[in-house]
Amino acid sequence: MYSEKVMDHFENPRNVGEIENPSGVGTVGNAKCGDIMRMYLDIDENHVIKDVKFKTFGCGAAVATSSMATELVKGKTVEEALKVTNKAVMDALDGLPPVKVHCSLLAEESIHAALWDYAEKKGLTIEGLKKPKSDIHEDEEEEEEY
Amino acid sequence: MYSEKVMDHFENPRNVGEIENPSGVGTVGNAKCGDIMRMYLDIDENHVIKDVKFKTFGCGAAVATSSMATELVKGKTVEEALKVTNKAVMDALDGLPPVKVHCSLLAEESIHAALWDYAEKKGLTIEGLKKPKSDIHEDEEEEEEY
Amino acid sequence: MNKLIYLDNAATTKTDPRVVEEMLPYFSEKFGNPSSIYSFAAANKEVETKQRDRIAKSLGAKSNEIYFTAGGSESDNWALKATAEAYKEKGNHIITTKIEHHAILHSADYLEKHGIEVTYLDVDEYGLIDLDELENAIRPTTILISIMFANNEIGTIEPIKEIGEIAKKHNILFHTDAVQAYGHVPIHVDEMNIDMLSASGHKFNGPKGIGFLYIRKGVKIRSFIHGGAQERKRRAGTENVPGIVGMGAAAKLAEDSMAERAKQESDLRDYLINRVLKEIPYSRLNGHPTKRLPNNANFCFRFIEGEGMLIRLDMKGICASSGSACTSGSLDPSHVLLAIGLPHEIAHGSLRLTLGEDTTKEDIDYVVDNLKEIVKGIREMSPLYED
Amino acid sequence: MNKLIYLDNAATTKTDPRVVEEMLPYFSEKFGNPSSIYSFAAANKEVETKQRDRIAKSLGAKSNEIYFTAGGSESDNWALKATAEAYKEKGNHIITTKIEHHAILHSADYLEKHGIEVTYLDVDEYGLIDLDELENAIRPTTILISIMFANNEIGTIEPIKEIGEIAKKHNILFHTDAVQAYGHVPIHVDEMNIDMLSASGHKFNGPKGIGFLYIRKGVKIRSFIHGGAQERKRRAGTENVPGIVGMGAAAKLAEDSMAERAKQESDLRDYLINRVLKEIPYSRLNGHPTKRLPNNANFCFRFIEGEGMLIRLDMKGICASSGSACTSGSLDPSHVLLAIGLPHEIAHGSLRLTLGEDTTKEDIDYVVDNLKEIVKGIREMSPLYED
Ligand SMILES: Cc1ncc(COP(=O)(O)O)c(C=O)c1O
Ligand SMILES: Cc1ncc(COP(=O)(O)O)c(C=O)c1O
Ligand code: FES
Ligand code: FES
Repeated sequence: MYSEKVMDHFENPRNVGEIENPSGVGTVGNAKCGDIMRMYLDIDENHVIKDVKFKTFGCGAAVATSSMATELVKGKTVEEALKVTNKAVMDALDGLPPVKVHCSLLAEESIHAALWDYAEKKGLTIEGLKKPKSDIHEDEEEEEEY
Repeated sequence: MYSEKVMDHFENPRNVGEIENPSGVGTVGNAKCGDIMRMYLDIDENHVIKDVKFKTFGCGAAVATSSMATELVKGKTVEEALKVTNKAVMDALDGLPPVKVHCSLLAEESIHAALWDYAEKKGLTIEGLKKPKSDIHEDEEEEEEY
Repeated sequence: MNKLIYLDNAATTKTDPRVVEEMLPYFSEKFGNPSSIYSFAAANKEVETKQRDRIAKSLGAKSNEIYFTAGGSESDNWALKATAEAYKEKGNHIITTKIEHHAILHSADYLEKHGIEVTYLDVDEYGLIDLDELENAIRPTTILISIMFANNEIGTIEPIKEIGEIAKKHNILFHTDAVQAYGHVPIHVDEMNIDMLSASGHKFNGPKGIGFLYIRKGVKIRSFIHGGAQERKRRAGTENVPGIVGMGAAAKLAEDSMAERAKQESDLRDYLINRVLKEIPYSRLNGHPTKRLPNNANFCFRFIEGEGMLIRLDMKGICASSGSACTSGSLDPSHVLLAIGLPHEIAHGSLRLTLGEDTTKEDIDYVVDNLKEIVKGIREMSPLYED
Repeated sequence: MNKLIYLDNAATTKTDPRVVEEMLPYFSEKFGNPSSIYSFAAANKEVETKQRDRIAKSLGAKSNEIYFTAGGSESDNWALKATAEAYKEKGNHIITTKIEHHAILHSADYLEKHGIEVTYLDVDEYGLIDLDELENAIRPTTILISIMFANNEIGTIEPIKEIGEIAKKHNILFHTDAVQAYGHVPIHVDEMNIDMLSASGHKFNGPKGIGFLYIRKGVKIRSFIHGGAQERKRRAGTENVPGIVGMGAAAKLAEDSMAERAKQESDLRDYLINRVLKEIPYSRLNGHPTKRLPNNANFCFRFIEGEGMLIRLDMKGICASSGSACTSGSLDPSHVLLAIGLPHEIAHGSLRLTLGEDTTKEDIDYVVDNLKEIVKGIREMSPLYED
């Protein structure tokens, strides 16, 4: 059911771990599936993300999207990182099955949450960044479209 | 579904045909299945059935029971013939499937009808012989016993 | 008995050996449950999808509009009962015909006991419904028209496209029991405005115990068999993978050979019909002379009772039927033959011969030659017949 | 991937090659419709009866109490819905449990929407129902108790004989979903006072798409699938002869080898359980330690999410499951694990390993060795786990 890219990132996830004294940390979860993702960011004075690590309790897609998301934001500025949407993560993974779209939202939102934490700590306002919710899910209906 | 004896009598029915100027003729039918049986009897002065022929429009069991019935009554006295029940016919055929029991009733009743005709023509009363109905069927319910 | 001439393809068909070949690996090798996550089993999900595609293509449908069932009867029950349930807000009236298969008629009976009103359309002497009568039967509360594509006894093909147009015009769902037609005549669900369609694998050289219901996207019927999330949550039960593979393979074979097969079968059918009507006195053809399934011939012989004829044919190695297989054991004459206006005693003497791909002209000649003798023999025994 | 260790026999089993062997002639050679009158097909009726006898014998039932269906889900739907229908004069209350298969639970849901009241019994930490609670739940309007023989996830075997006694004492019908139990543990319908019992061919090395419902003589439920007169007029649809033959053959094989197989499987199961509990920290066994199916082991690992574990096992050629196959694709944790009192996040990390006849000690060692590594790896990635 998963693409080869997903399986690769699931099997060999990039950037697993923690950062000591991170510039920002964000944890989000999906109460429905019970999964949790945590992102650690190390951001330098030029607002460039120098390092990123993650820890995830979740399904294969959750692990793969976390891993891919870290790769996509690493080396980017905070403003650029903000533009890494769940859609971008999914595309980079050659797609996800419909029931797994919400997993990629966790990845997007955990990055946002970490950026928010960073902004708060620094007393910055990052344009376009909203306070993250801790429970992330799409407005998914029980799939009923016949 | 039929025994070998039934198949034999169906394949090679005994005594098919008509008797000219019979001593008695009886025709009965089953309105439900639409089948019809006719018996011709040739009875001598000693009340012995010298010859018997039948014609049947009906299922395999109807043909076989007619055939067997003719064999069973041939050479018998009228009184003896009266005792040839549908049960006797079935036994002689090694049994019939439950839905086919009514076919053997046609055989019994067509003999009775022919005997009644004989008795009427001769002005006799045969003990135990009742006026036959023309529509013969068991009191069969839609099989519902679970 | 050595000779075996199988002329009862409407009752069931031989599973094509190529179909069995395709099925075989799915019993003891690739036996995984398609709903499982590991690759060994998940591969079966793809195999299933491939069959869905094959079947969808043959109908001009989309793959996710095909739902696998255990056969034609389940598909028919599902279509009727679940529609009645799902559209009860809209109304409680269903229109069908007097000549449907019992899977429809007895489901309709059941629904009548549960507050549904059912109109059973009459048919003419050929078994065709009247389109005006159909349109007149429509009420504001009508939620479903269910009319069979082709009749299983007399082979008559109903005016499906025209029925579809009427259904569409009045915005009523149209289900067709195509168990006898699918794989034998061309069907296109869009061109014919069909919303639901039942089919059964074993009627087109696939395996028994598998069928499907086509449900057009947007039709809101729910499950008939509740449970697991199989078939997009609409039909529970571990998927019968070998059956699905077999039905898919058979659908493909049927589609590929349809035109050729129909030509060959209908030529032989007409040869059979002509010989019988010419050579056997007091015989008549039941069903429409041209609007009929390519492989179906159905006759009545006066003064003849069906069962005896069948047994004698069987003794000659000929497999044929009178009425439909699933009502044998019943004494009632066929409801279809009564509906086309035959009297009781004539309806009793019917014979259905349904040809297959393998049927030859020699087979037909053998059958007709024997049939002549048999009919003659039985008539000689009949108290109704005087010649 | 070369190695394949199949430990998901609760999802489905390999059709035994001897079973396939018995089925094969019924596809393309003896393909007749058993309801047909000619000898070619009528012989299949006898074959069917032989299978009915085999199955009846294995249950201590009578042959005409066995009704063939398309599988466990259909049997469950039939038992519940038709009982509610047939006994509505008597009452409208059904008792079942919280840990039933969805084929029961969703049928019960459906009935609740149609005026039936349903009591869902709780279970204890092992998944066992409480007999007093059952007895207290009985009302004058109770028409059916439906309690599964053995649970498909955690393997717990319910006190069936005792339940049967209670049902009998109160003159209430007792149905059991024995889909996981039939062919694996001894069942006797009279000794256990079972009135109806569901089973599914593919769970005991028979084919998919075939099952049966045992209905005790005297139980007056009618058809669920309406139509032809098959199965003593109680289940319409052309008989799936190869499926029936296959299920009969599998029933016979299962019965003959049951004692030996159960011993072998439960020894290996216990070896597996002991190694896992000893060698993997934060692991627990779900289900009852002894009152469980011989081939079932079910674990929870804290800080572990199930899907990831399954995928990693799959990469090692190990087929296992978490929850039941037919709910995969759903995000909800198992209703069974919640019912035995596990919190949401722990219920998520469950692993079901169900052994088969072919499973070896080497297989188990390979699985446990890999599982240790996998659990360790996933935990290292988990934000919940600190060691
Ligand atoms: C306990 C139980 N009941 C019912 C079923 C349904 O059986 P099937 O999927 O064969 O219809 C299953 C298995 O899926 C089961 O484990
Ligand atoms: C027109 C029609 N509908 C439905 C059915 C039922 O199909 P099945 O017996 O495969 O369930 C049949 C055949 O028996 C049929 O001919
Ligand atoms: S299922 Fe919850 S993150 Fe994938
Ligand atoms: S069925 Fe009527 S006489 Fe046999």
